[in-house]
Amino acid sequence: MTVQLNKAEMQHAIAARVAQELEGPCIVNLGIGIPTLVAEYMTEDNIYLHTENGLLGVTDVDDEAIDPNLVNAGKLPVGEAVGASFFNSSDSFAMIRGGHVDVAILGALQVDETGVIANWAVPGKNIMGVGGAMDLLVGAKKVFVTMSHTSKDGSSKLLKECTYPITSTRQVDMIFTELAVFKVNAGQLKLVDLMPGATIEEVREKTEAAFTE
Amino acid sequence: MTVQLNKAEMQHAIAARVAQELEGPCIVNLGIGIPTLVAEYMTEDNIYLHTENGLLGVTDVDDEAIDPNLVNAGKLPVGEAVGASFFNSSDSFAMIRGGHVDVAILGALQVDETGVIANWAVPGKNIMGVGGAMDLLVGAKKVFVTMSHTSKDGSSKLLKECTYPITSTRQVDMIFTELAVFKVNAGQLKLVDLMPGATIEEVREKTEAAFTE
Amino acid sequence: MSKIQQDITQALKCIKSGDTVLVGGFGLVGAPLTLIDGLTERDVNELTIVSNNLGESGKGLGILLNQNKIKKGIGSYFTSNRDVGDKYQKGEIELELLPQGTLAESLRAGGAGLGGYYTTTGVGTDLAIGKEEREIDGINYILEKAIRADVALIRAHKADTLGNLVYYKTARNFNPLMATAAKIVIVEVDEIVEAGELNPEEVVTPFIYIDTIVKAQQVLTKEGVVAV
Amino acid sequence: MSKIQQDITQALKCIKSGDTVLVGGFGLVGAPLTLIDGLTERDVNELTIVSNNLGESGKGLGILLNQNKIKKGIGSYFTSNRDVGDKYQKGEIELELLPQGTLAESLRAGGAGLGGYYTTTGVGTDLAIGKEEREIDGINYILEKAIRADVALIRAHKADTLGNLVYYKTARNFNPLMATAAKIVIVEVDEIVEAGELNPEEVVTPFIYIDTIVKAQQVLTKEGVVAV
Repeated sequence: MTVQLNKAEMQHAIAARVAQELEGPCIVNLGIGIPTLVAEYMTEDNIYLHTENGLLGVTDVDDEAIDPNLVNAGKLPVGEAVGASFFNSSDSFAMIRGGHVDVAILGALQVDETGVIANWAVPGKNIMGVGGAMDLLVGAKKVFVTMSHTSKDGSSKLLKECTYPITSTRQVDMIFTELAVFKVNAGQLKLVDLMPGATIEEVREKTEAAFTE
Repeated sequence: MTVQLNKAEMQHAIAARVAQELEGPCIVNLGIGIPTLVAEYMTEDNIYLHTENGLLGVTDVDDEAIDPNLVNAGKLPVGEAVGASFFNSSDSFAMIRGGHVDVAILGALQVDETGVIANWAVPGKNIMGVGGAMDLLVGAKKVFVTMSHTSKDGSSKLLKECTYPITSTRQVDMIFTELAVFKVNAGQLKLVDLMPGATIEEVREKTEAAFTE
Repeated sequence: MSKIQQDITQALKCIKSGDTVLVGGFGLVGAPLTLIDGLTERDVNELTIVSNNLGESGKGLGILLNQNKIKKGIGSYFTSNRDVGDKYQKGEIELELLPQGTLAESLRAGGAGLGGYYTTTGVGTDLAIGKEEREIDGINYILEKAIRADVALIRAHKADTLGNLVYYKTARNFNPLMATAAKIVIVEVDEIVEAGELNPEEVVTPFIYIDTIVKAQQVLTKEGVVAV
Repeated sequence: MSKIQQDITQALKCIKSGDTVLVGGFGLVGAPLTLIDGLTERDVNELTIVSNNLGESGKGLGILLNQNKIKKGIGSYFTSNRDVGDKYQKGEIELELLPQGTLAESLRAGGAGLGGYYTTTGVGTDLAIGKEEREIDGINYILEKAIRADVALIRAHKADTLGNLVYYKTARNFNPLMATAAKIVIVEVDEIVEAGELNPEEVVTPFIYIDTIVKAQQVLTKEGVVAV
């Protein structure tokens, strides 16, 4: 029987698994949510974090050192690494769009079976925020997606086709959920790893998208 | 009888006359040649000089203080004013094109009777350099042109139409020669001043372009 | 004539009803809190506000929103203020949502005298609807237009008396771009120093862009926004 | 792996025949003199060189020109080297002349992942021939394309060991732009310092852009170029 993880544990398990795929030297941009947790599990010391609000060299910060004017894209307090630099928003997105960020790790609402994601809008709700998601998707050399495998109602978030508005026509490179890890090759999902406690049957059952094993 | 000035004296006379038209606070970009001399005659202390190779706050420099890495667009050594700033070439031309430079003072090969100038190429010769001339013409709020009234062969440089390739379709604001000062209003030249020693007859004789007096 | 202005109301006098106003900041970080506060006290409306966010509910630009002074918002992330969504549903505000990088780049293009530019961001998405698509050297781009405004309200760390600016950490964000893209630029700073005190190599915004300098009267701290 | 390379030839090994190479500098000011010198010793040809000038007669890029290694030059002011004109007349080199601001902006666009942009510069002139003209909000613009390259050779004042760069006075010019617009970027500097020694607020080129750092062996002085 599968050990049931609570939500936070699941998120940490995903983040830890993503961290294994990061090999330095590289520049990584972390989205809001699970991606932010990845920083806690990175072991190599030549991975540098970029945040699109204008800092290369993001680190953790101790509570007593919090500076309200030093935040990440999620508006959470951060610190600055040795060798960090600050820049304006257009220079920051020039880095992203120009292909100078190696990996973007993003959350998603849905992924289709070609690796296209939807992560910025829900039909019927006001379309109110997109932030840097579209820029990261077109610009980062690799895009990793983290998300829970299913919605609250149990339906798969890996779909034949996204029903929410897509964020980019670009196919992501890897998808990480609490059940499985997929690589996207030539527009096809390939299961490359089962997460601890998950079974292939469970993944098959909870995945609408076609994938190879 | 007109006192005959030598070439250098003529150039200085033109530069001194241009300087009278500059009223601070303003940002001025000086082209190569006669325009560079204008700096010697500026009396107001809130006129700041911009050079397109990346410096706002250009000043004269004493021989002993010459720094080979501190030059103007003519590659001549300059100094830096109190409150100066350095920037890269795209930021510098963003200032120019974006309308943030008040006055550009340029040399010209020809001016037509609507105030359009030619100053970057001579037909039949290799077209080899344009530099910042086209950017300054489209971007500066006002453009002043300085030149000798006639070519070496005595022919007018104020023409009905330019025979050399134009630098921009934009009409300049004022034209300064060793004989006269013209303003351009609604695409028509108006003589606003005679230079010392010049007569209206001489200006008429040496000016092919139509102008009002 | 000095650019330094003690009176916030006087500094903001140039803003008229119907104006397009750029407002710096990423959330509260780097936002010109004093100037925004001053703007809420001015009797102007029908404003188009260009800012990454429209404040938070009842805070900053959120007050201006609730005063019904904003006709249109242009930004990348209005989610931070739920009132924006409510007003939008009621048809009380127009919104133009842009990817954050496009917002930044369009402001830069505006300041740099460009008409527009071709970007990959947004191609094939709902945010590209109505925008020209074009292939250049085998890559698909969409055309985005430059943004220019009547007035910019920005925040910097230090100004010298001429108006040269330096910023502080991630409070830099959109401020240097907005400084270039408006006819009149008003900056709020922590500190005003003499001309010559800022290193010419380190000036981020040359004084050429700045019209009016005010001292910040409201500052973001760990404990939130406080008056100084 | 350290980005610092002692051996100039080794640093330049990545350049192949047929490559497009960006070369920083405004005349000799801010030009990577050591790297240019190294390039003249490499057996590569059919190069496209993007640089404001192609050196002076028999100096810097002028040597490369006389070695017939340059297939095409893209720049704004070739007048400084009369050999360029001679070669052009003989049909031995292609030239693309761009306004200086357009050269700078196209490099920035290349680094920023843009396809092109609409500029007012050059509208209605011979340099607009063959370029798309377009009216946007009542103003005429022409379309200019982004420039991207295989390799950039640039010069900075200081690098830290990570590759963060600061520049010196007007030797900055095109260098920070070229740093963003090539697949491989090699920088030549006066001084290499430890990471952490450059103030994060003052870094002009973040290390993300830099692949290889070499110490300058040739420096521009009042007396001309000297070996150090």
